[in-house]
Amino acid sequence: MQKKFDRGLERTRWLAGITVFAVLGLVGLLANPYVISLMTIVLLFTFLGQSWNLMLGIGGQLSIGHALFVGLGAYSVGVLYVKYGISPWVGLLTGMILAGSVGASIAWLSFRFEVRGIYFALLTIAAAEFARIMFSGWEFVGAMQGLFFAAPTGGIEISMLRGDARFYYFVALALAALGIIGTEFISRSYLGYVWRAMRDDESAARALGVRTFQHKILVISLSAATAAAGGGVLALVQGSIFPDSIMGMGLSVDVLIGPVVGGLGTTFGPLVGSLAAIPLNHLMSALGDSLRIPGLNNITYGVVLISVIWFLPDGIWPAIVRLCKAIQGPPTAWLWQSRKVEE
Amino acid sequence: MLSLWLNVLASGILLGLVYGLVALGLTIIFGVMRVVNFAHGEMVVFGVYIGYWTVRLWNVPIIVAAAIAAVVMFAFGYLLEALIVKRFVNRPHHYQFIVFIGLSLLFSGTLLVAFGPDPRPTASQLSFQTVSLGLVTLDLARVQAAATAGLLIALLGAYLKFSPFGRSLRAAADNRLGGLIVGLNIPRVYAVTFGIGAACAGVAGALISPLFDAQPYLAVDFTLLAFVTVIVGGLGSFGGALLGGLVIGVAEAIAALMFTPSMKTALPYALLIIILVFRPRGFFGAKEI
Amino acid sequence: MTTLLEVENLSRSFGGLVAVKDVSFSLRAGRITALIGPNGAGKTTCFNLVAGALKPTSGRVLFEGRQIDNSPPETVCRMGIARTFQIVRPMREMSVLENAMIGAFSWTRNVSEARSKAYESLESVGLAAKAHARTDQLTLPDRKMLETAKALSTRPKLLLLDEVMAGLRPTEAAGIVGVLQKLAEGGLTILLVEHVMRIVMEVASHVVVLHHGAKIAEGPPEEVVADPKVLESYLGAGFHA
Amino acid sequence: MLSGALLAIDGLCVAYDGSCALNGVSLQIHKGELICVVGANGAGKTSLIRSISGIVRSSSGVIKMNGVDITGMPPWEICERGIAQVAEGRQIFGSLSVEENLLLGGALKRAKTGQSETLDFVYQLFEKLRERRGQLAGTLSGGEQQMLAIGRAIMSKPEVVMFDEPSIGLSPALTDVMFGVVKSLHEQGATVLLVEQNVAKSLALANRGYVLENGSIVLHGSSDELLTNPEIQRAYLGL
Repeated sequence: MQKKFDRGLERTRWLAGITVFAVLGLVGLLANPYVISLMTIVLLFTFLGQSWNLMLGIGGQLSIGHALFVGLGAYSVGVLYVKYGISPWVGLLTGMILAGSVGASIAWLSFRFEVRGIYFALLTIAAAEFARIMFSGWEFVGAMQGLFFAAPTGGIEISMLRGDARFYYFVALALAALGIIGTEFISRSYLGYVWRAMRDDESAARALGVRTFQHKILVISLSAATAAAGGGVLALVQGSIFPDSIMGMGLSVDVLIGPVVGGLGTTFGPLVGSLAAIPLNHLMSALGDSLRIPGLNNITYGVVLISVIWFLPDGIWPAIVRLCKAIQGPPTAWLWQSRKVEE
Repeated sequence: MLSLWLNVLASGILLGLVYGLVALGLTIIFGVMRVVNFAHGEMVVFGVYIGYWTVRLWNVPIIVAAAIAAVVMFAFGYLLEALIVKRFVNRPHHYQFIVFIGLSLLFSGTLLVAFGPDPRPTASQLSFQTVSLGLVTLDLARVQAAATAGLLIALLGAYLKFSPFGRSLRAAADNRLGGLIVGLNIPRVYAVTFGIGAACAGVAGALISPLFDAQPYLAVDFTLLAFVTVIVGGLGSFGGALLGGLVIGVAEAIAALMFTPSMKTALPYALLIIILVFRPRGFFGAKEI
Repeated sequence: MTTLLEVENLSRSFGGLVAVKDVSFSLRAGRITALIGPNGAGKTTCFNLVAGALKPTSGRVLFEGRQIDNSPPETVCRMGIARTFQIVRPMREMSVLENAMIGAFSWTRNVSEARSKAYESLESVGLAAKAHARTDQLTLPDRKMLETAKALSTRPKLLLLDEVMAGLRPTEAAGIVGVLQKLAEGGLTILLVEHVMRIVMEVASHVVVLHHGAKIAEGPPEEVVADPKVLESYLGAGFHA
Repeated sequence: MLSGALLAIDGLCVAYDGSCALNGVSLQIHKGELICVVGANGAGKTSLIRSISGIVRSSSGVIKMNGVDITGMPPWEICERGIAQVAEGRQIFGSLSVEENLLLGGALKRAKTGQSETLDFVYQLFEKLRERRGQLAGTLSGGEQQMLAIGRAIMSKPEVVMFDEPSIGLSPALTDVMFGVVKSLHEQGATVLLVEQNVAKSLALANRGYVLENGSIVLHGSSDELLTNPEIQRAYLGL
């Protein structure tokens, strides 16, 4: 009976996922340029949120310096492409390897003496800030003046990952889809089970034979590498890289808002959260600009974060799921029962 | 050459005392409540603005501005704890972090709305005065800030060590269950602790208002600086915060002399990473995290 | 019968306090041994020393002839020693089945293999019907059995149980006794740390009694319970009425 | 029966995420009595003490002190009403000095007057503590820490003192000393609730006793009745 229940749920999830992405695809084809550019950012931050979520929501390790990995990805793509004309594909790969190894080293440094929790989180920001300052002073990568990509010529070049805004929208969409499928895949594999066990109770997990030291390093480097991939694409979309915006504290906060607002550790949380938070932020900063009130978007973000943790501590997405279950609980239960009779 | 080095060292130590006061606020809050105040930098900046406005409106000495900052920020911290932070004290660390990130965005946004993004220099009477001690020449504002910070650190230390309330505070930090057993009013202890932490940050902010222009964007730097300071010294340790402040102050001053300005800001982080490699819990780190 | 585990002159102190002093015993394969003693006797410390959660101050622990007392808990588990925790600690956000699967990943990476092993473990403790429940929906005895099922999924040769019956009603405890007996009949070696003696009487074939960190008696349960030293440690001097 | 008692508990239930730790416990202590609650590990002894002192919230039931309902009060107000405890695991402040620990015990309003006399009394009771007054409490031996925990409870000038397994982890000689202390406190007029697993020793001291099993009181009677009751042996040894 339980197997069938799972299968029913499975079918609903697939249907929901496919519908969402079909709608997002239509948006890419039909929407106006403003919506396209906004949604590109939403989708990219969905992917970045996913990578952060992998680390905290599944692996149980808090990073508040994810900008480090995003920035490494962005600079790898930027430097190789702008300075040497090497394809961003190579840049993405380089960035992932680089960020993955940096993530692994930070994790190793920290967990070697079983330093965890707050110290680890503080170490992640310290590393990010250190990198930001170093990049700000490094002339070769443009220092504070930043790196600029040449404006796209108009045509779409898959091999060079260059194209117009719509092209990048679909790249971001593909990335977000890949993120969601990848997260689902990982949480169903043995890694997902082992990581969640480690997140919920580390010493109990160790007693069941989980080598938590290795797994923590693994989950952190995987998260770092995927964040770098997102950062590389973000740099291409924005057409420029500045150390303060791509490696700053602000970006680290932007990365975690989606999953926190949407739902920690859930597959769809980062998407839902980014969809809710990023347009709101854009709206508020536009409003702030027109009213000449510069801090309005900060205030809104702050209030949203506090209220979500206060009223919906597990995020919007789980609340939606609960609501759906409450509304259509009895009829679907009846549906499953009837199916049981058939089979 | 010697006098240059001595000057740099002395000004580093002076600023280090103020950093120590900032870090002390953070470390007291953490030691008692096991909460990391991510909005600590905003509280420093509140202090800087209090310094700026009191001096501008009433032309009072900085010491008076610092006293006003202490009172205002204590009340602010107390209320903030009793109204908001309280609800999140027993939640997992990542929830607390997110709440504090929210608070810090809220505060910096409010500062932006109220005062705009432009830096405001405080016109203190001391701004251009200096004192000379043999080879060393120091500006008076810095000396005064450091002296006041040093005095406050000593007073706070004595208060915690010898007063009945300081005893309760240390008891709550040592063993919360034990505190409940002897009948400590834990919520009140927590609110006062948070008030003291905020007041430390606010006073430090007012003291440095002649040295740093009041500006909302300063907050992030102060938060990070306080983090680095307490990690270097060891989270939750009184002496560690002071030592961390001095180390960071001196390191910054030396770096400013030897490297480019950007390297100066990077040095504390580099120092932090080096320390974490060799002494992962800082000089006086607390055992439990 | 062969000796599976040997504890030789084990001692452990915390600060100045000696929690376990100079304890030796051995576990024979295929039988249930109980480690008993009143509160604070050092049972749990002893248990944690065997399970690799604590390092001894002196003495050795040998499992199948190999020294294990310096190995971390995950290594000890992978060698074939599984343990439960006195305070039940299910992974909160995972279902009963998922909880039971984790242990299986110490020997396989195949999820469906782990799932069927988890079903098997749950079945052997009588929890298969609740496989898809959330862990906070379980009753206390069920949670204790889930702990055992989690441990069984690691395919242990030796199962260490830390007070699985503390806080249970006699009828509930009887159910667990049945489960343990069946596991032992299947060839599993079990070390049981227990405070309540009457349960031990029913299941254990060999009993080691600790008091104030030292071994005060060892032998078959009927003999041990008649030992005046043991009576005194439990009920206090002068209680022979 | 409820009216005359100093501390009266009626139908107390405590639950931790779904499972019941206490299930309808009722008991009374009269002024000047020494009663003991005996039970095995996990029977709910610590839950009983923590719910009386307000550290753990009860899900139902009433606790009255001197006729006043104290159920649901915060722990510091309950302490102020004269209920002190010597907790499981001692719960002393290891990084504070011995004297500071004692002063914290006496920080309540009710204990403010005559604090130095109470301190003197504690030091008379435990000479060891006077010798080590300046030393950090964490450096004391197990027995000394237990004495400190008792002294700290006395400092609050309580009407009722609750002891949660004072003999745990102590050597036989020290256990005797500890029971001697409990006895002498009682003889000096203190009302004592002693929670223990050492049945013989605690019943020997007590006027009355309760047997706690799986969160419920299963037996209740005078010490002599309980000492000869075969149920007790069954409950502990399974004979």
